[in-house]
Amino acid sequence: MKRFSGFNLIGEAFRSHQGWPEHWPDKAPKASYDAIIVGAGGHGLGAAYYLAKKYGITNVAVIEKGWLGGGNTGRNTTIIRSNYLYDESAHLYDHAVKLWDGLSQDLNYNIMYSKRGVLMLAHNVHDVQSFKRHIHANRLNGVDNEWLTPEECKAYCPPLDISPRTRHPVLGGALQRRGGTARHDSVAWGYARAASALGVDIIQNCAVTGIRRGADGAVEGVETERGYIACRRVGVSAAGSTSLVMKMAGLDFPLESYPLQALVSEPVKPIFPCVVMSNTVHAYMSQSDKGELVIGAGTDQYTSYSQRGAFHIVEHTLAAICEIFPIFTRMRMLRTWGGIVDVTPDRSPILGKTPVKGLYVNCGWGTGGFKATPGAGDLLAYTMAHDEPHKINAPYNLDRFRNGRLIDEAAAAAVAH
Amino acid sequence: MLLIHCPYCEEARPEVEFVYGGEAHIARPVDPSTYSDEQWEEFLYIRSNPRGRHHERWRHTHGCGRFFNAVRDTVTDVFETTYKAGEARK
Amino acid sequence: MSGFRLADGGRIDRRTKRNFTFDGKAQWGYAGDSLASALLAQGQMLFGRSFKYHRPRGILGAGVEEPNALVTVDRGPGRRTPNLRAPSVALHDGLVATSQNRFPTLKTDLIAVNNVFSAFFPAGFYNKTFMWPRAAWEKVYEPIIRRLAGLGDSPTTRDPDHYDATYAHCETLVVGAGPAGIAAALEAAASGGRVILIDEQEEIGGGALSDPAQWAWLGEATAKLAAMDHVTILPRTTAIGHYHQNFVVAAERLTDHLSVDEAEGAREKLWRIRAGEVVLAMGAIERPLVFEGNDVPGVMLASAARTFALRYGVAVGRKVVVMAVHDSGWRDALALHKAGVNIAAIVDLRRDIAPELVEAAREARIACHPGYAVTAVAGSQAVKGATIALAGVGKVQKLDCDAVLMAGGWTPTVHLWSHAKGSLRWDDNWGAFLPDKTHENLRCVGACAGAWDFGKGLAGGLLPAPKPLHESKAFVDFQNDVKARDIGLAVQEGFRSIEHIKRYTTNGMATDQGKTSNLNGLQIASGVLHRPVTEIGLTTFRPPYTPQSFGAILGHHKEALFQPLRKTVIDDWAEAQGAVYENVAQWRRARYFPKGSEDMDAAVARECRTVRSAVGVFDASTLGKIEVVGPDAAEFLNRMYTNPWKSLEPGRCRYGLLLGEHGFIIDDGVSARLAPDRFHLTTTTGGAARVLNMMEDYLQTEWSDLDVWLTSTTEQWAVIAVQGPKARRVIEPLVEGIDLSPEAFPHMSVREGKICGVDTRLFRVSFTGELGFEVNVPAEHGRMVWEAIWAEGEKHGAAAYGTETMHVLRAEKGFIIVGQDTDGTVTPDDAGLGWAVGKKKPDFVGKRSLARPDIVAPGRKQLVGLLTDDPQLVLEEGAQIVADPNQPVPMTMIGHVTSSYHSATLGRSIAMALVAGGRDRMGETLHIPMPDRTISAKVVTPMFYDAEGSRLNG
Amino acid sequence: MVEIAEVAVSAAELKLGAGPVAGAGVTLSHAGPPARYSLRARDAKVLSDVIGRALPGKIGDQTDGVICLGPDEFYAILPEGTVLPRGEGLAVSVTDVSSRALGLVLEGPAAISVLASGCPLDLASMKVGRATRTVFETVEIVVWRESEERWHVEVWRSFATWLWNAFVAAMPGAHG
Repeated sequence: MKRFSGFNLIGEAFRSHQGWPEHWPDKAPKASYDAIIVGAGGHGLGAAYYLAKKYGITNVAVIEKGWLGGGNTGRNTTIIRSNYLYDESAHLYDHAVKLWDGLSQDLNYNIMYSKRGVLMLAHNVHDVQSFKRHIHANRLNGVDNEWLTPEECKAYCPPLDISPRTRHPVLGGALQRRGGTARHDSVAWGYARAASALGVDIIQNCAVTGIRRGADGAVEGVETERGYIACRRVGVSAAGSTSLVMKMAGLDFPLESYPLQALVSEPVKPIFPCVVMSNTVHAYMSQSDKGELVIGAGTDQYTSYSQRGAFHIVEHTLAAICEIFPIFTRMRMLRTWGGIVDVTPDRSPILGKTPVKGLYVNCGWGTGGFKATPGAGDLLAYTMAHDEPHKINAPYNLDRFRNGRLIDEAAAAAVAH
Repeated sequence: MLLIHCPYCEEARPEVEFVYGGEAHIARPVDPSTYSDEQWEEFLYIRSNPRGRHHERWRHTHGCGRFFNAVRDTVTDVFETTYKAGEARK
Repeated sequence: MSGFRLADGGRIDRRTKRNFTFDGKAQWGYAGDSLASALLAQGQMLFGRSFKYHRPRGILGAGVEEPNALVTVDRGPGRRTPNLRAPSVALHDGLVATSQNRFPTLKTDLIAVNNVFSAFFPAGFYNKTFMWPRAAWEKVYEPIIRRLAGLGDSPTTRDPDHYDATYAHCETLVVGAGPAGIAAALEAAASGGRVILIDEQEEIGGGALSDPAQWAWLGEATAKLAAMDHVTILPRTTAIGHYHQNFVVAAERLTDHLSVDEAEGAREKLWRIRAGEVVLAMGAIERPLVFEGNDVPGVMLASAARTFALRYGVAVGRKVVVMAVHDSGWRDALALHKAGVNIAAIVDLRRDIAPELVEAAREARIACHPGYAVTAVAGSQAVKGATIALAGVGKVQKLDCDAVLMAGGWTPTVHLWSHAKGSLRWDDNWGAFLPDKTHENLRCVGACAGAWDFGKGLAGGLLPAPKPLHESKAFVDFQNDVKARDIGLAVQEGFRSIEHIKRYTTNGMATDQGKTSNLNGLQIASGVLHRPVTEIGLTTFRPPYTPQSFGAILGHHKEALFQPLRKTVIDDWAEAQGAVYENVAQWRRARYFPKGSEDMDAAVARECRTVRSAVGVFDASTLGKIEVVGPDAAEFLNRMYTNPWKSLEPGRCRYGLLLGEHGFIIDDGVSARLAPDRFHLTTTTGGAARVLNMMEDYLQTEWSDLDVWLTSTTEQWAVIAVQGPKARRVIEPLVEGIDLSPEAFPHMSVREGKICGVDTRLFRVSFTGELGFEVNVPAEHGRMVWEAIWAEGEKHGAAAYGTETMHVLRAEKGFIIVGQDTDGTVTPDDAGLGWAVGKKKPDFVGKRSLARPDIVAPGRKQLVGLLTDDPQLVLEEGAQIVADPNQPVPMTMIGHVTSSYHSATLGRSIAMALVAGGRDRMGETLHIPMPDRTISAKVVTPMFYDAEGSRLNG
Repeated sequence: MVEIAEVAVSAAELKLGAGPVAGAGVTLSHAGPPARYSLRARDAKVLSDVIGRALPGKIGDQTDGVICLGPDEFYAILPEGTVLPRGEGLAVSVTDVSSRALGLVLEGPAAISVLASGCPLDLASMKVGRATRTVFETVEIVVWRESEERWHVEVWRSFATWLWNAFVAAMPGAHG
């Protein structure tokens, strides 16, 4: 691996950059591996990297049906935060945020983690109560999250309309300063390059078609479009396609896949300094380094693998954006796209062992998987290396749907009255 | 916006009149107390989530108000058919 | 020729001058001009600066494919729009346009220094550096990059314009009103069905607008269509996307082509069209060629030069060279020549060119250079000449010229086809993808279907050159400054999928979304990889076809009409009394009624004291209400709610607790049995719709044998709560036909009768612990009855109270608020409501889940009361509770405060909390660590006032 | 520098208009205060006998102000003061909802265009006399085409202010 640095960049400039090698060599699958990761998104590539880097398992393949980073990794709005309510969630997401910090240096790849702050707006008394509950819990968990008055919100994000006459007046906000964004493609590429340098084979355009299990029920290997690969440790990190892969191993999963849309505006000069989320108005926005306003839209109501959503979702999203940021009605929508998000009954992930020996799973991240990328990768790697979950991901088991120990962050913010 | 044929109204109507109701043909047991924890988990949470033909429920909430079933291809989102609640799986 | 304006020709109105400014300088053009044609006519070649290197750029195309000439148009305060394409901006009097992405001026841009160092900024450079020192990325590098990036400036204040929207339906929708689209519309119209014909340009005609020979036909066809009632013609309307089942969304620009004085009404209109059949006639876009110097202002598409000359009467140069690899370049050159443009030479990489084209060029005395390619263009801010070489590498010639036209073949516009998930097939002749199969009732006609004769040509856009690719400065994506060599670098660095190449180089990701760069990028990648184009793939087209304003998309949903705000019939009265409101679900509710200079605490304390000592009046109209009617009504409720309902006598009320099938509390409310087969249910304000939908679900799909029906009556009834020891005295004079005596009308009962002469369902219920009534009257009488009660109440010292006082009063009694004291993870037992669960009932919704292992396990969080050691300290709602305040972070939290108030009645603070094993901790002291101190509080039963319930009877 | 001008009219300040509003080719007004009933039955015949009125046979049909909304659901818009028997003990539900909704009337050649600004149905294909429940943007309504150019819209009371103003906003852009 040729090191990336400003020095090398300047050096290469004098020979027209002809010395840069491939980020990751294209590999044909070997007959067997010590571990296989199904799905080359940020989570799967991260798992491969940490298996090799932290847990000493380097004979690893990442198998991807399309091109790496082409699923939700390359389709999300890149929000990073960890100010979750429950201990289980706060520990899980903060584990990731700690890894985000320094990830560029760790991977020798600038993934552009930008701690510009994530501001969540409270629009009614219930929001205020709920956010305060988060802030107090976060503080005692060692996770930063602070309350801002409407005026402080406005100072932090000037395009915000804090007039009390709006339909949903801003009553304050919860700010996590360590929250922010990172460059999604770079995360996938950085992990792929670093994993590859440690000996991991990255095999694209190779769909898994079956999971072979031995007489004892344990995993023996995977069937792929490019032949059978023997392996006794298979980690599935396939997001919206997880149900399908799990069925190959004979497992039915508590998952449903929904279309989720996002969109960007044309680029403009810096106008929007942070990430703002408003659950009540249903608006999520940041501005990319390129200058595009990056806007998360909602999920459609029905399950689908079409990567295509309905237009009225976009209508409602932009109405919401312009309600809280009224300066943007003349901005123009440049591109919309859709992803497939896998959602569990409690909207928290499943990360750990499965009833099949040697088969591990990382799925169910819903609309919030990007922020967890380094943490999910590390914890999946840990679980595969030890055949036991780490204490951080132990609560994210499948049993919780049977015994009722759900981790339902959304329910905790439930509105009734 | 999908166009959904309501089997009660016998008309194709815009999606915004409808509310999706999840996977179809998952009947609540007559006596849930006889279900084991595993069976109850399956009833509550396990879903087929197929890529392709999906049996699902919709309610024509802002129309005739009725729940009905549909078969839709989850790759193309094209409806194969819709039929009244209580009719056999198609 | 005056300036670059041709002596005649074009569809402009030469009698009507239009004055405008560009970068502050006065300019003029004619009615019918675009901003681009008017400026070109004045000899302006430099229009903008590129995104990354700030290179000087001119016009490339004459339509929406334009990547370079982006301008900001300012129509007055709040009406600034960045990033508009100059060729698509219709000229009007008073237009104020400015160039973008330059500092300080378009001509002298200091940031163009980036261009000098462009070797250091190849594709993906930012991944390779800016990592040291660690903190510098956010503090130094990123802010600089952000300031350099971006194009125009965002608006900075509220947009005073408004936007319109509509749904539309037709049998045939034709997108694109060129000759093929017009023909399709005429054909469809003949069958009598409704036809909508839309086109993005100022007038319909498409390519025919640049071909005077077709104008007579175009005029007739347009008139014929316009005369038909069932045909709707929408110019200035862009089909932005095709969605499921022929739902096509389009945006119509209504006023931007008019001067500010003329503009009236909505700025844009969103058309949401459902069509039986969609005919796509979106034409094709010419491809540029990729050669050194192809981005110098004055190098443009041949088709653009043709449009400027024949539609706008503007020559793009005085001495024009055409670089073609396609017959269409020759045709355009000949048409330009005929229109009076001086074509100096036609250069064509091909040696084998249709003889009739060569012959025609000779006749026009145009020099022809078959087998040659342009290898360099002289000039930086304008073309000053071109170098051509035989096959790009051989014999060299210099050509004197001030414009170079590129004819690289045509790319059919298959965007909407692709939105519809229609498949595409590669066509070697076109060197492009053509529509193949679709499951929609959708077809393509004309050029976008590949059914148009542009002649023949080569497919690849990269011209042979003397320099190797990695040294070339030939551009592929002009706006994003992607060079052919960047694509080579991406491939060298291991990016092989076109999606990777696109994302690594940003090719095709500019505001034109690759309309002129995608195919060239793909072809170059294919060449470098030595693999066929079809193996590298095509990036997916996504809506919108061209960028569209947020305003158009949100339509009416702006400002006051963003979302409905629901108000009760008593809301006006509260407003007149100076009520302070809070939003609850879609409603606004009076939170408290301050008198004089009272703040919330003072007002609430007074309201509370008044209710406890005299009487208070409260608008409870927003509570959800459902009428449950039918012989099986009691059976149905028995299955839905946790507690038994069958034994409830008519005339009596019961508290109902509703669980989800997961066993957690989702709603509650007091309901009444009016008759054996009729119940009046209440739900929480926010839960009304959800509860009704849930009940309908069970009724229709699980228990369809039950004869019972549900009707929402939330808005049928205004509800006035009269609570306090004097409540009976207040309503007594107003009520007819109901015996209000405690014996005849006990707590938790309901009577029907009259109040103030109108029908009422009078509940004797209490959410305050005081003697209380809830007066239900038909909504239109609500205000009248409220005022009558208020007038009576004032005689007894009544106060109107709001939701905040309601919350305090119920907390004093330990009554829960679903959603505040419960959060979707709380069971009846957790909430201390085990008494409301029918132990003998074999089943109810959620019952089975209550037997799950974790639900029956010890240590669950349970609702308790908290009394702070310091009685004047009011805990913060949401504050977390610990057993050991001295432990290190992360602390073990055992619960949180759900409700907390100062109780004026008790003269101290009270709180409710969910605490792990809470009911076993009675009397224990727990700790609430706050940022500045730790508060201690004792666990108590959540019942702070009148535990024996004696006050219920007044 | 961002300086956001105050919104001219806020959602809370919207008022429900009292009298008719006339635009080009369309007038918006209030329908009289009729009696309204939600009628349900497993067997329409039993219901018909209870209330002593004929019921329309198919969803979307309307007879003398009684609209068939669903397979077992009817919505009656009857003269003010009409009282229907409740049919106690029978497998029917007769519920007075007179106060639940308000009736708005759009009349004139451009009325259909005002309604189409937010209603996704193909209104031009709706026959005179037919009625249905549907939506106007996000708000549920019942639309009854009383005549070629007269549309009666029922909307729950608390949404009427928003709907009235949305109709008024759509009037300038409407066409006949």
